[in-house]
Amino acid sequence: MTAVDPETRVPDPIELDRAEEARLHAALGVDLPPRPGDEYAGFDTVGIPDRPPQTEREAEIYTLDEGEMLVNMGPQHPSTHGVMRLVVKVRGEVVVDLDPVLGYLHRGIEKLCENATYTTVLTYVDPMDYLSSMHNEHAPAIAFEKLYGIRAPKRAEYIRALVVELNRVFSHGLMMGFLALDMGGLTPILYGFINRDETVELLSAISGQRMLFNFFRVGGVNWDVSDEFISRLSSWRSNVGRSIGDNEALITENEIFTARTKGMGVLSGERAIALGVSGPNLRASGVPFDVRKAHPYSIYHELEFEVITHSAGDVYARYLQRIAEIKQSLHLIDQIVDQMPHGPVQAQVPGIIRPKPGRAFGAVESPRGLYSVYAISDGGPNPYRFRMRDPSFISLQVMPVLMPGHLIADTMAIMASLDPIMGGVDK
Amino acid sequence: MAVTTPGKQDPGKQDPGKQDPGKQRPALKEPGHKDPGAILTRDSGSERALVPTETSAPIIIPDQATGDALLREFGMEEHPKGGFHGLLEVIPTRADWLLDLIRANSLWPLLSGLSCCAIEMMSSATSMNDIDRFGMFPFRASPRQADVLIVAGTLTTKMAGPLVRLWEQMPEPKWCVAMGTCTTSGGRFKRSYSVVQGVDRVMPVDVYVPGCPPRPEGLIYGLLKLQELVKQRRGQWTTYVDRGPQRLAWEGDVR
Amino acid sequence: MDDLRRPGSPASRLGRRRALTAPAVAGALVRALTDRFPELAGTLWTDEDTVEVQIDGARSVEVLSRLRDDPELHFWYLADAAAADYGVGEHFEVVYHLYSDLHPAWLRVRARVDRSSPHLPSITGLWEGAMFHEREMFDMMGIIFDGNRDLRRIYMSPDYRSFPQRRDFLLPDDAADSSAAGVNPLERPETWDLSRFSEEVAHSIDPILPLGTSAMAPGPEAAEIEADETDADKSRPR
Amino acid sequence: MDQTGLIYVLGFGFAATTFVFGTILFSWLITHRRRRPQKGLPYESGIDTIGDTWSRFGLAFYLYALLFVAFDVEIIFVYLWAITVRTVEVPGIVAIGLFLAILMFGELYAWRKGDLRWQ
Repeated sequence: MTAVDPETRVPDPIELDRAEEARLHAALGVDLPPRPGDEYAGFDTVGIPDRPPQTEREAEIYTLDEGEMLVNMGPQHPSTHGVMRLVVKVRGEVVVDLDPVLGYLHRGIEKLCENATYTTVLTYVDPMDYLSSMHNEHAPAIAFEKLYGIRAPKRAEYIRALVVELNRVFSHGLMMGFLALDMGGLTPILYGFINRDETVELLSAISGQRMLFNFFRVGGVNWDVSDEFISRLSSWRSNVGRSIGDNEALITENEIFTARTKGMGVLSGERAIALGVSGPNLRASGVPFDVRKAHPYSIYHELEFEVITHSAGDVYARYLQRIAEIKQSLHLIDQIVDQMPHGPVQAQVPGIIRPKPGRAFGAVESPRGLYSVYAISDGGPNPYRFRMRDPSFISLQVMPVLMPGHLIADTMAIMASLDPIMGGVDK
Repeated sequence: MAVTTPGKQDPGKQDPGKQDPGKQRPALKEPGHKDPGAILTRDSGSERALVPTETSAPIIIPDQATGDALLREFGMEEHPKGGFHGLLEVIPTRADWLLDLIRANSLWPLLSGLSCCAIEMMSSATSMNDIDRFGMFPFRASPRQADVLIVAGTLTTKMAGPLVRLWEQMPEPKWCVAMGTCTTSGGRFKRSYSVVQGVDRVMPVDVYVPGCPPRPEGLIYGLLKLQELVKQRRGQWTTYVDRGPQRLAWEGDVR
Repeated sequence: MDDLRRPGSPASRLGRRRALTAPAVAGALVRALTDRFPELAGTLWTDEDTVEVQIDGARSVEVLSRLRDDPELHFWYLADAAAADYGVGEHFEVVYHLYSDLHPAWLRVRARVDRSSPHLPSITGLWEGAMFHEREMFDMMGIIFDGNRDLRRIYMSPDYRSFPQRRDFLLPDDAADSSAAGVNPLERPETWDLSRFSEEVAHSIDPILPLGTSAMAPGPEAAEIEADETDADKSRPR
Repeated sequence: MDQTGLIYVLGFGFAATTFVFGTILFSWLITHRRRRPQKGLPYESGIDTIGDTWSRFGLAFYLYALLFVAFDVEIIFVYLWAITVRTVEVPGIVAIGLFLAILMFGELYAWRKGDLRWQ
């Protein structure tokens, strides 16, 4: 038998980590923090530690009165769009109160970005809102170009707008599928994924990746548009209406769908503004705030499109809003392909850029709302501070406002209409 | 209306923060810098000194010995050895020789996606590239009915406890597929303060699928490899109990 | 009003000159700000599409409420609230970005918070949506917002004691290029213990490592670890 | 005495019990038993449950349960009628029609009273 002979001490990664930690503390001239004792915890305590509630809101949620029960719609749940945990206070089937517990996918992207060069930061932000990676890269690209004082050439701006709108199309298409899936409909998600896979094949033809594209650079984009891509784009454009149309035909007039979504989770315009909601959810409540019109970036001031709003502000209005935005994006894509000029796609930028000390704020309209980046540079190769505002994170605050009073099954419809992506929520 | 041209800041009122944060970059970066002791040990109000690598609530993954202690406490045994069970233990192992063939062709994955790889996992489950052809279709929502745990996405320290709980609650025999480089070794988030640098630090993994995210075809290739693995290990029951390069005894903040 | 372009930005040399996307003439906003808040005129600074103002932390609620309720300014949307740490001996800073449809520029309000007692009045009174912003800033930076009903950690586990985004919170590789980096049971075949598998199964599990080869030789000595000469170092590109 | 009826009943009883307990025994024999402390814990999406579940449930559950039991028992009689529909042509239909009408009346009453709306 080939047993590893016992006397060689095979270094165990954990001891090595501890050795490295000791070296780190020695470097800082601090003694090691005491390690918590290994008191036996057969049942690993992952729930709510039974300590007194620290804040008013926590006390309000975790005190139960008659007939109420706390249920965990926990990190592993069929329809929480990732690893979000909702501690739901339930009386019978009716939701009384709700506490979203986040952080199960917190990867510390902002801290990692502070140790990465400006180009690497564009790869760190990809897995944030992983259904709209192009938008994730667009905001930092704008911010860093402001910091570095450079502008992408015209053709690069057109390619950026093209891939960003393609990304918006399949992201909204998936939202329609997830909304129906969370309410039990299995077929629309298949049509949603057909549309997504076709669009993603197209985007991988230009950027080489299916999801986390890493396609933007400071001062332009990575690849030029080949004419093979243009032919595939026109064929895609002709039959994208089919899968989106199939989904619409399935869901929009379905009376079960309308019965469960009309008048559900009504969000008024002022309340949406106060809660920081942005994007399609805000426009579905009647507030015409679209960053592409409010602060035109890239080439959106040259393209003709209008801001569509619905007034009802319920789940059905948010669904219709996304369908309208898909059609809007297709209209934009047609204009972009017609007006795309010739020229370089990448400005002259050194490998590692060292922008002058300063601050920049880059905001884009992502499928989930206002996605903005606030970057501080200190002249060094890495950003001194890199802050990302994720729209789905801020619009999650709507849930404790909308969901109480509805049945548990309806909370899933309301959350699916908000369409949060946990990668962005937990950064 | 004497509007000081906002562009130019008269140096007099330049506050340090705006002037040139670069120069304030602390010299902390270089190892062996002794100065920060003042910050770290100063007792700032109610909190203890700010020690950089604070450990969070220890995610104590129950290891073999402590688990057995609890079982004995309830008078149970993990493997009822000898006596009536000993004799009958032959039947399950011989039956496995045949049942593993059936299990290989109906590996039901657990519906648990962590991050971006979950979208590619869903894409592999939908009609474009379909894992239903290989018998893996119904993504069971509860671990009680799942055979395979596809860890699709970045495992963070806060999610490590629940994920191990899900893994422990799946009935034997069970397999684990680590999908994506973040899952396999921390990948893109190497050395992050809250990412588990590799799922095999908390649970045994059978198949590693590289890629960030791996294409659906890549995941399907990994699952086919898992089928081969199941067929090869037919009847090797001992390989399910403690296997693979795993760390079961684990405590403290999962770096 | 002269053109409020970025002072001395190298944009003119690199890349093509084009009309600014957002008209930078924020003159109306700058005028309104200077006569509403005369004491802030000194700290006023502008970019191609942002106007920046610095205030002391204590006044943040008063300034922001006036910015929001003043009909001429009318900054009704809180776009972003971020915290920035300017170094171990330096101060914190909470940066609010506001949007108004009357003015074509973002307004950036930088509130200064000193490091010894990082307290700031909470603005959840003005915008209910600032709750998650503030919970994240408390969780990541340790800035305590007085008046916030629900100041708990939002990302890290509830009893995590340090604040990850402060300058003095070092990522593992900051202080030393640790030899343990990349050391992981998977990446070091010699740490695999294949002894409990039967012969043919062990072989099938690890075809790339034929059994009995030198790789199964004893791992690096403990002494070698101290001298930082482990395989991890050799295998990692310098 | 004609034994065939008895044989049928005994045969059916035997088949039912052997099938039920046979499968349980077979699965007990076949599977491996690996008891771990965490396996017995309640599954709630990977998190410990909070508080105990012995709380008073709403009335709506009870009313739904009542309606279900009523219609469940009714199925037994309808099934018997369905088997013998050939022999009892018209009087059978009248009888089962009356029976169903009474039950539907109960259902209508519950519906009008608003029990079906989930409060």
